[in-house]
Amino acid sequence: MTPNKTVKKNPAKLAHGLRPFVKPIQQIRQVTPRTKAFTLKATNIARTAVPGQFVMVWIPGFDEIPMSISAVQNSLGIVEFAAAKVGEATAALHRMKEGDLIGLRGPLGQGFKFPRSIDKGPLLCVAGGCGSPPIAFATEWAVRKGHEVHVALGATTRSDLLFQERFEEQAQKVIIATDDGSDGIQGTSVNAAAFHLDIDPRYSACLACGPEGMLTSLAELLSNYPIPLQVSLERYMKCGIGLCGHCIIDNHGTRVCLEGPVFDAKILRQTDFGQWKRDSTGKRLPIDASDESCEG
Amino acid sequence: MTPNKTVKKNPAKLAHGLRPFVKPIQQIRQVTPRTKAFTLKATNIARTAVPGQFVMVWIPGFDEIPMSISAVQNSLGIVEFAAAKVGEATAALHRMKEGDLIGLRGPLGQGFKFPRSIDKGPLLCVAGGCGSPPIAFATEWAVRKGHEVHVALGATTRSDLLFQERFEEQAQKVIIATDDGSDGIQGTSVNAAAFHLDIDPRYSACLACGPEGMLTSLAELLSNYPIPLQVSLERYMKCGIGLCGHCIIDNHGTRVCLEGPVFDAKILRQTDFGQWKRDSTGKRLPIDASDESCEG
Amino acid sequence: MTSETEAKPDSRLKVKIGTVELENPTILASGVLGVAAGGLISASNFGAGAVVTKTVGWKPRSGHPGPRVVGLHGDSMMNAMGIPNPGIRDYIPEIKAVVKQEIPVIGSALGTSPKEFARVATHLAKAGVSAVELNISCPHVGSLYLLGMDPDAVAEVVSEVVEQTEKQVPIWVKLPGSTDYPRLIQVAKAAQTAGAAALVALNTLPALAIDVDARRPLLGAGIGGLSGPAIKPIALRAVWELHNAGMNIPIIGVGGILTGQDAIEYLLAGATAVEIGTGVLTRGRAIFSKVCNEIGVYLTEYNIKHVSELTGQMAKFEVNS
Amino acid sequence: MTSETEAKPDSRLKVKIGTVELENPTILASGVLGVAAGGLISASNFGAGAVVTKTVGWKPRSGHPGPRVVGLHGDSMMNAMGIPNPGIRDYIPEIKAVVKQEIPVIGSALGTSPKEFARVATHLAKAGVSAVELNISCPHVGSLYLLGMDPDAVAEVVSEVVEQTEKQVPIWVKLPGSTDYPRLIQVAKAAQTAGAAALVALNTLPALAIDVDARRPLLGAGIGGLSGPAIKPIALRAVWELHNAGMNIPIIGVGGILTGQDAIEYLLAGATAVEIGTGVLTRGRAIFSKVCNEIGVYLTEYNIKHVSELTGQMAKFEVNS
Ligand SMILES: Cc1cc2nc3c(=O)[nH]c(=O)nc-3n(C[C@H](O)[C@H](O)[C@H](O)COP(=O)(O)OP(=O)(O)OC[C@H]3O[C@@H](n4cnc5c(N)ncnc54)[C@H](O)[C@@H]3O)c2cc1C
Ligand SMILES: Cc1cc2nc3c(=O)[nH]c(=O)nc-3n(C[C@H](O)[C@H](O)[C@H](O)COP(=O)(O)OP(=O)(O)OC[C@H]3O[C@@H](n4cnc5c(N)ncnc54)[C@H](O)[C@@H]3O)c2cc1C
Ligand SMILES: Cc1cc2nc3c(=O)[nH]c(=O)nc-3n(C[C@H](O)[C@H](O)[C@H](O)COP(=O)(O)O)c2cc1C
Ligand SMILES: Cc1cc2nc3c(=O)[nH]c(=O)nc-3n(C[C@H](O)[C@H](O)[C@H](O)COP(=O)(O)O)c2cc1C
Ligand code: FES
Ligand code: FES
Repeated sequence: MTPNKTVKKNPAKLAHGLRPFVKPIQQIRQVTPRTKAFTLKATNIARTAVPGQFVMVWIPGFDEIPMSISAVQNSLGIVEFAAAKVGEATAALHRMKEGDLIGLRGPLGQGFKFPRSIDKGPLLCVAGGCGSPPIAFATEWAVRKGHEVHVALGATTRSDLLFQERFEEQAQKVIIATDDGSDGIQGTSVNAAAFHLDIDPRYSACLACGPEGMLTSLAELLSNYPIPLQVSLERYMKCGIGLCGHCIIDNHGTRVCLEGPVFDAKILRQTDFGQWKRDSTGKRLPIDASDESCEG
Repeated sequence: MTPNKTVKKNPAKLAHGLRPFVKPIQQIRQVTPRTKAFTLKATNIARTAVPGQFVMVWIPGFDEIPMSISAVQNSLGIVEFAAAKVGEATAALHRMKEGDLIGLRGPLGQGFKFPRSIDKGPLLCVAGGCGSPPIAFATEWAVRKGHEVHVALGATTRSDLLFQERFEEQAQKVIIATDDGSDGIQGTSVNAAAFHLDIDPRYSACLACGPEGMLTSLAELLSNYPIPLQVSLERYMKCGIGLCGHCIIDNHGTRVCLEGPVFDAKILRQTDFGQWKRDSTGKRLPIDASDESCEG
Repeated sequence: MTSETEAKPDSRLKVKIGTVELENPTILASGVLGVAAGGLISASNFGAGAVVTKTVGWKPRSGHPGPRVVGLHGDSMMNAMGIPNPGIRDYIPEIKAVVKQEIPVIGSALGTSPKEFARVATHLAKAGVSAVELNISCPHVGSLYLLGMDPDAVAEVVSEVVEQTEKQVPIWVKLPGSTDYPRLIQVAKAAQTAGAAALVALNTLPALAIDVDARRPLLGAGIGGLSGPAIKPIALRAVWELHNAGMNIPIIGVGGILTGQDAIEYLLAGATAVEIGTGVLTRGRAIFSKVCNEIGVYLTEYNIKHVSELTGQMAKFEVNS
Repeated sequence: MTSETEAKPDSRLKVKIGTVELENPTILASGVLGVAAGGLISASNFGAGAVVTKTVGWKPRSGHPGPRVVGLHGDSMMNAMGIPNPGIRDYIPEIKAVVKQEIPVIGSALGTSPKEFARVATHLAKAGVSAVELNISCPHVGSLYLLGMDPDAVAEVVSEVVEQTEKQVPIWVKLPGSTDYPRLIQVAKAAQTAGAAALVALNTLPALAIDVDARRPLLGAGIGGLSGPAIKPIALRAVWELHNAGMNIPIIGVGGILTGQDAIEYLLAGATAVEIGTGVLTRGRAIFSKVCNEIGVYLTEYNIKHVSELTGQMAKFEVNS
């Protein structure tokens, strides 16, 4: 029995998921009235991240919170995330200046899976409200791989449309929706997606992120089509590495931080998806479309 | 600076030198009236050991003591050492039976360096008293590599000649010496070595192990010849991995357990070689040829 | 949903901790996966003989600000979760969902007073747990750690809990991660006298890690609890000290178990069963079935009929001076 | 004889521990390489700012039977050397050979009574050491560990040593590897009041490792001392606790330092200098110059003029409850 049996590493244990890289913020851009995009040099994250993965962002003196990766510049080792100001930690983040130090731990979780072939039809990318960051990254990634990408982008109002320019630059088609009709069609990103489907439903896959109410409507819409849907979920995360169990969504112990945040919508049927979320104490709260922090 | 800089491993930190393999003794043979040879299956040691390296032998309930590797059967993963009964731990070892568990930690230290080419002349191997184990391993190794090997083997009396048969089987020439003349020439292994040199001094190298008094005489003898001499030293060892400093022999901090036990004799000139040894407390005691445990 | 290996039952591994019977001696440690019923169920599906819930108190706690975990050298880590929990009433449904599946559940309880410990324990007992584990030892909730180092205070908590739960459920006491043996043994003896049915050793050790760039502690709470292989030799020593103190009480070893070999070390030192926490990170949730399989291989190798034969079977030795 | 890198001097790294001035803050820890003068000299040649001798007592000690060392998970290890030493009189020549080379030598002393501690310290002082480090904390020499946890006993030893050495040499006190902060701080305060000039934190932690095949402790003495990365978070916490206790006394951090970053963590927590032991195994003796170079890179990166500016500069935080 001796010496100690070699322990095969769990693939889940990502080398950089356990310890933050602390780096100065390189650039801060106000991208909507409530959202700022932050870039940092974090070569190892930039090199390995795939769209849909996230980082735990340490705001020293405040908290560590999950943020989707919204872009990487692999050649420069740069990582970007975009944070909406919703509470104490994000407010502290918004007060920070270029050059201030923050920590990034990641990349964490499983990202979107892109169709192997680019010939099976275009990709439909749906971003509602604060859901744009991973979808913007996914769109750029897919386009770079040669996919045709159609985007459905929604927000409550015109000024809240997050990464609109990036989508319009990258994607072959973009349909905008605003709740108040200030831009594009009046409605949600799901209405915009329906619009795309009406034109031509031969999509190879649909990737989506946004408020959970929006994601459930989207799943319902897509149940009429043979298009596989992947959604990126948000749950309260304490560890981000599958240890504490705070982000579990079903009786099989599926962890959003480790097996997600991107899930095949089919898998979500027997889970809390669309029904419950946990707060910071671990208490389950019903998901009510109206209390989402970023509508869309 | 974060995450923690990767620490390049010190080559000195041999993978199996830090933790014993505990295995049943496979075979015990009485090889001289005072010496028994023990074999164990320890694949990792058998695979990597070179002649001159040693193992720390754990005799559970007693002590852990250094023993030269006297042979390996690489294909079977078997390691052999030969222990003379001199004190408490070796007596306990001699009381053990086949199937009893002992621990081996190693291979430790640096072994003999063999001449790159087999054309520069034969190798002279000199074993005095209890010095046979590493020399027997070295002889077999060298012969397998195609070297011609001449052996000078000494002991106080005929029955104490350790591994005589193995030497006679393997080496091209063996000259025996006993203090009492009961076998071979009367004298020591150094006299036997002189005999070899008298016949033809064109040796590529000389490898030796035995009491330190014998090794100093040998070094003196060889100073008249252009033959590089490597000797295997014995010092009191507590850790065997270069940490505790108990086996240091000079003001440069040369550790017998890590930089040795085999040294080029030239390097030993400004050391304790032939002069001092430490006891178990670390106290320096003069080396007196007469108090060696195994004469030769 | 995952490809990790499933558990195979092995009757040689069944253990009894007092009156609590388990399929095998590996138990999911408190605070790992335990926020949700699904986490506890998954550990059982992956082979754990029992599962300990997240420590739960009377009132909800949000826990400490992040960072709450940090990885350290050699597969060790620190955490300062700060025992987030929704309070016992909102946690009961999670426990019931696990109990319903006939999984042995150990309810981990926290209180700010002996009465509160007892109230929480009573609710746990009603929910059907197989035992209650009193967390008197969390090192990043300062008041708890200090409580756990005070034999009189521990006796008071245990007595109150034993009395209020009316012996419906065995009470286990989880000892603080401390190297102070005279005291640890005093605490253990006080707990036993007050009616504890088993001792769990150890909780995480109080520790600190600093980010040299931020020049701050790497955990939001500053101080955290050290777990994983780093603490194994310390917790193993504690288990042996407790075993050696001659109390006739089952001991559950916890700290740094990654392999069957690690678990066997604890058994030999005197443990009846083991808990595993950080190992879930290193080897995945299947660590429970893996460790069980590795123990099984050892039993076969040495022709040992039952795992209980290992408990306390390390050769005796005297502590030198 | 070796190819390991040599040290480059860097004036930013000079430190003063009370009156003791060192070229850099890395010190060879007691018990590593220190049996022989050559071991101490080599550590200095490889960059150590000072060297601590093997702990030496009045009478010779053979130490514990082997195994005396065992490697553990993650570059950590345990030892139970049992403080072999030839006794002060036979050790003096080794010290003198090092002092002769103008290397700052710290003499580590052991005693079985306050008087014996003082006798050994007096001899060390006469041999020309820069400071005496009192080993009141070896965890595998049971009597010492217990002494080190007793504030009154420590005060008695320190007073006696200070008195007998007539302030010719600063007295450092090496604290036991313990997580019991209230007590550790009491011991530290007692030592300071009795005249200690610096605190060294920590010695190894009491621990156990078992071989499952032999079913015995992996060390000959049974119990051993844990060192290396495993103990860094614990010793770092101790340094911070001592610093935070508001005593105005230099602290030397020790435990698990492998890199410049590790050393900087100790400085930020409140240390003035650090000792390195097990790291010699992991990175070779050149660890001293490597750590110094790594500290130098950090100073340059953050434009810090002198290493002393780092001491205690971790952001303040409150311990949660
Ligand atoms: C995988 C993932 C990716 C995310 N990506 C983005 C993104 O790209 N851009 C963005 O703006 N936001 C993103 N979020 C949400 C973001 O983490 C929260 O908005 C943020 O944590 C709020 O922190 P706060 O202290 O400012 O707010 P608080 O006042 O603490 O809380 C406000 C709300 O934010 C949520 N929240 C707070 N802490 C956490 C936490 N630790 N984990 C999850 N949710 C939390 C809760 O729903 C809470 O009700 C993501 C969340 C997850 C889980
Ligand atoms: C590198 C090396 C290789 C060796 N190879 C062999 C070998 O192949 N065959 C063999 O019979 N012997 C060998 N020895 C010597 C062997 O280690 C000792 O004979 C043995 O340790 C004696 O232990 P004991 O308890 O029986 O005797 P003790 O009564 O403890 O001591 C008898 C003498 O043995 C020596 N000794 C004791 N302990 C140690 C120790 N830890 N390290 C070094 N010497 C010690 C001392 O000189 C002591 O005076 C070797 C020693 C070294 C250093
Ligand atoms: C993330 C995390 C959370 C923990 N939370 C708790 C807890 O709530 N209650 C408790 O008693 N112990 C808690 N612990 C301690 C573990 O139960 C266990 O005692 C400790 O981690 C040592 O075991 P390990 O080395 O196997 O992790 C926690 C440990 C970790 C790593
Ligand atoms: C082999 C070995 C021997 C030691 N001997 C002593 C000793 O004699 N006196 C002492 O005070 N500390 C001794 N120590 C403890 C170290 O000085 C140090 O406090 C401890 O190892 C922690 O530091 P590290 O993690 O850098 O090794 C020894 C440590 C080791 C590894
Ligand atoms: S956040 Fe801890 S398991 Fe997902
Ligand atoms: S025996 Fe410890 S250094 Fe050689």
